[in-house]
Amino acid sequence: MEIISEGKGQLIGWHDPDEHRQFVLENKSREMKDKTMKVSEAVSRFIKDGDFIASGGFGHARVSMNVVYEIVRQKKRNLIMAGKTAVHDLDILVGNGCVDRVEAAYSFGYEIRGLAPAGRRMVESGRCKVVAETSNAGYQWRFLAGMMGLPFVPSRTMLGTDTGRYSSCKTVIDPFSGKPINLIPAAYPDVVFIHVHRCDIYGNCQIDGILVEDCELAHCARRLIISTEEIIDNEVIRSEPWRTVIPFYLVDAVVEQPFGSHPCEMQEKYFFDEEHIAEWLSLSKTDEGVQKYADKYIYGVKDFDEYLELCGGLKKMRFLQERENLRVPLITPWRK
Amino acid sequence: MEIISEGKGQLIGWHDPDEHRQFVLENKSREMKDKTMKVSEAVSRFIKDGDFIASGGFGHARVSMNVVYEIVRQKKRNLIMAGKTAVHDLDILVGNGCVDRVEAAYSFGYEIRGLAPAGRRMVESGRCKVVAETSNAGYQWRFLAGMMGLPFVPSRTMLGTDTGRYSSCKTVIDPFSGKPINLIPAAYPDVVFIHVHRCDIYGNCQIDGILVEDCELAHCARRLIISTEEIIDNEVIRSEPWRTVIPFYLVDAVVEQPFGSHPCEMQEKYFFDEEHIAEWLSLSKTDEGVQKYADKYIYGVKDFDEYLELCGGLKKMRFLQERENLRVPLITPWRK
Amino acid sequence: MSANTSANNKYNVREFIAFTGAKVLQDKTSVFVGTGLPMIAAILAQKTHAPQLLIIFEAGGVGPILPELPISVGQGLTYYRGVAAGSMHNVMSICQAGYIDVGFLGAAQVDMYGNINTTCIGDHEHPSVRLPGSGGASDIGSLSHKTIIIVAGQSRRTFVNKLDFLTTPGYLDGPGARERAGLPSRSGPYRVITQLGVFGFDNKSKKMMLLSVHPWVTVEEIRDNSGFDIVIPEKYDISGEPGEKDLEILRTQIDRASLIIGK
Amino acid sequence: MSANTSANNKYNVREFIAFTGAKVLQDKTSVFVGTGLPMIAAILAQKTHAPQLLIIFEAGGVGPILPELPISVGQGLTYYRGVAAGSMHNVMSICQAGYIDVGFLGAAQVDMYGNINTTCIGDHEHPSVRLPGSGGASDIGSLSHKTIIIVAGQSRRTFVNKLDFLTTPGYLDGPGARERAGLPSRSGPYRVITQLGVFGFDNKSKKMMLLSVHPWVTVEEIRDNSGFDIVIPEKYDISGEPGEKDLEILRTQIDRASLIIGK
Repeated sequence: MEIISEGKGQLIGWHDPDEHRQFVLENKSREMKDKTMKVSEAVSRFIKDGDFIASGGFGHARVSMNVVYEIVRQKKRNLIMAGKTAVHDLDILVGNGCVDRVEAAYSFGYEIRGLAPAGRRMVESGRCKVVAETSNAGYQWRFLAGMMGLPFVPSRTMLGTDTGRYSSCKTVIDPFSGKPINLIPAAYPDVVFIHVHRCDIYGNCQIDGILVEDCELAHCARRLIISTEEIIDNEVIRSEPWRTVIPFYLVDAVVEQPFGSHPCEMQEKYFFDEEHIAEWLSLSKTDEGVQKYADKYIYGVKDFDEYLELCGGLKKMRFLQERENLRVPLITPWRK
Repeated sequence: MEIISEGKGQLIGWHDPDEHRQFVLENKSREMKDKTMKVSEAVSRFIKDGDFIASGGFGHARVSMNVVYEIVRQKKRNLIMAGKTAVHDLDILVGNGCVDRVEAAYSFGYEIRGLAPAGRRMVESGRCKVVAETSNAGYQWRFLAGMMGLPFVPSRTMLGTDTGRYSSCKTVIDPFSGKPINLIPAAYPDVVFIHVHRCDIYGNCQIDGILVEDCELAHCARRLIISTEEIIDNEVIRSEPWRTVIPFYLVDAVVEQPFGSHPCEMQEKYFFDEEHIAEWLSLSKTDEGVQKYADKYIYGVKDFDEYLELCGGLKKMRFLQERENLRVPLITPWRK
Repeated sequence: MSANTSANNKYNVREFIAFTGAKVLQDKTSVFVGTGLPMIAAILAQKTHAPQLLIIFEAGGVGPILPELPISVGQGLTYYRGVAAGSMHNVMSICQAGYIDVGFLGAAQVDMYGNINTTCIGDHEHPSVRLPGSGGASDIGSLSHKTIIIVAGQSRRTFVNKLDFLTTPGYLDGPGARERAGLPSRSGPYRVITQLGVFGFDNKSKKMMLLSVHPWVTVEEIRDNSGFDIVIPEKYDISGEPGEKDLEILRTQIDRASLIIGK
Repeated sequence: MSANTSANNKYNVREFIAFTGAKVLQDKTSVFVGTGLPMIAAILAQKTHAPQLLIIFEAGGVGPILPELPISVGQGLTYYRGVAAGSMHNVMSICQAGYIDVGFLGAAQVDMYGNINTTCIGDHEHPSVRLPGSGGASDIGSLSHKTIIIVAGQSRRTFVNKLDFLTTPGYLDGPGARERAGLPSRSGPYRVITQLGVFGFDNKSKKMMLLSVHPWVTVEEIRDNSGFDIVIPEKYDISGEPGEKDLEILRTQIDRASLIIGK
């Protein structure tokens, strides 16, 4: 298989498919056992310094912020993170010094809100390295290849671009069409955390609305932490098994945390807490501000429930629910 | 890309991805328009003699038998069919002389009921050719590659086997692992027909239970005929858009046909009509019997509703519903 | 003794095969199941010693609690009270990624390396018997960690020296051949169960090897009913017999119509 | 004139850009939409002349009827009353297979061939400004049949002779380059819309070419605000102006918080 060009980005999270199969055989249990635990236990048991991590959802929509804050609380270090549209999840982790390397598809930005002060500063000052570039479809298909237990999947994206030249892809001639095709390497993250609408104690999960790439991501993960708005009975899962997006045998830990995506959106349930995001975007303009934020909202509280109280408690959560249902107008306190 | 071995099966339904994109651009409408029509119109407009066709579901579970019988009624000829677990759908079409070439993953069999007398006889007498072999995952991934607009997807199946040697796959050395890997070519069938639980007049479809490979198959189809147990309002689709498995822009025709999978199963709705299948399996032991069956159940009725009456009408359909819900025991009249 | 007669007055050979297949399956493991006797065996295992047997069907059914024998691996029953009802892409992907401990298949012909033919008897272009082909078998036999194969009627016609068509890979032509072909390493056939005995594979030569003979069978019968030399070790077992409870479950719950076990 | 001031007392330049972007979108076509002004333009088109505009978002939202501007291309609103809410795999696949007529993107830098940079300003290893990267843009610009690009602040800093980083492919380095690289044939940039004018691409050279100037802009301003030579044909148009209804919809329905259009 002649390689006509090859990206110079670092190939992170790739394993020989046979090696991955052996990992699955030895480490992923087929037993239906109660996997519920506190977020502190899930993070301390499954995330090690230096791991390659990936967050479900879409950066600031349906993300497991309760796991993200716990990673900061436990002062994990030297993590590599998938910038697979990473937004608030990544920014908190980069800003607080947990993640120091990123493979970037979309990173260091807040979409319409603008660029991320913390993430940008860390990259521009050299404290966080971008070790490879890719695109959103590129990452999606890295996860698809991992889900399929393959070394790569082909695609027609990133060809001819610097994105491709800084990626970990290899371009070859397709033997069917005779045209160049881009081979996207599989990704098998060490740990993935995904926030879902509901699951049972074994980890059989349902998600309402768009899935983004969470089906593929759950499958390619070596360790998978699920946080959930709600734990439901296994019989509910079994009554409509076609609603199961993530089956239990992929799951290592189940953490129940209502409003666990706050201050990010949880589709169908609650909107972004724009006031809180604005506070972060303002404070995170300096290292001192980041520390102040962490002291107040992470180190200063004993758990995520206490954090939610600090953010405005039930009254705020009700407002965010109303906003998700478009019953109150958008507020944008982060505007300059 | 050095090819280390290459299957000698005929490469059917493959197109250069650029050529397929152009077909999609010119022929697949993005307009939400009423696509409901009679099955006779759908078959006469979209299926031409010589086409490569594929049937949704699983051969005798959730298959569009109303389209299959109409193809026989209109005496389509020289069709190639995907034997992607093809059972009663294929057997009726091969037995009646519509399909004369098959790419076989699972074909000419009725699972637990045994081999298919008609299909076997047609192959063994040379009237139907097996132009290529593949496996079920092989076909599934041919459709996945088509859905993705790719020339191929890699896989680790069929390597080292005659299945592979009689397939249309090419084996190369994977540049990431250095190990051999099997490239499965995309399939873009000329016409696909899929039976669903419900859809709107535009073709937005919901399916309960397992999908088999119908999401991928709907996407790689050049023309797609949907038959449905029921037509629902577009607002129902829009109220839970995550239930949509096949979106309208893939669909060319919508045919409403309750019990449209008879005598095959429709998961969650009605069971196999084992009496009817037994009658076919008995009659189809000879060419004359096939003719007798067609005269009675296809040419002798004006449409599928009249066929259903002939098969036992409402009373029989109620029994099949009871059986699907396991309220009555299995009967096996086809047993020797 | 033919496969269609009773082994004795307690059970027939098909019931014995189903029981023997069930015993090989361990609780809290995953099994990818093909049509027929493998299904019966998996359901029996789930209803007896392996209540947490994770049964997977190729059309997308995952983790059903099966009340009775399905007619098809693609019908609604295959996800009855299941934990997921997905797609073939899902289940074939997890198989390729290493989530399937055991693939469980039937076979028309098998050779000494556990390769299987379910495609045709005679020449491929002009077969004397056209069989259905691979179905999911070539995938399951390629991608599961281990494969268990049931051949209900062992004879010189079914245990052959050379397959008419190699549909599903066993150890191909011997040690290292799977890996050389690109198949997943450390995978391959694990057990072959027939109406005469249970076989494994010699670790070094990858050739089929007797593990146990059924109570009413002699080693000579096993040799006589094979077209290739089966490795016969000095020590082998007598296969265990089903209990009354097993037979009752088989007859009154799983296959009430005596569709498979009474054939 | 800067991008942040009003064009006149009827509308500001961002409203004009949104309107101009909307006009390019045709009813009963599919558009893959990025964050910001492209979203606003697509919603305006859907609320005016293109009620059947099929809007697709990269996180899986398909065919929404959008009541207002989403903050993110991945939030719940992106499938509001949609026809499907799937996955990124679904929508990127249909894009690669040719189902997307138009990809609609914003850009930080663009060059004469319509290549886009959204990755970094300065050197990649030591950037002076780190931007978010491709997101879905490189995919959308590769795989859609046509691409429309909005650059809200055309200047010598944004219309550059050489990009700091080529994130998303336009015509790369000229005619035939996309095909040679393996990108889908007959695809590529179609329009670039800025606060000064609307541009297309010369069929032969694939270089950016003026199509129309906005009513308050001169060709000299367009030349002065570009780091490369824009092809100026003998004949070009004056861009059409939004009507009162367009402006009312933009201000009172789509972007009530004046988040994008009032910036």
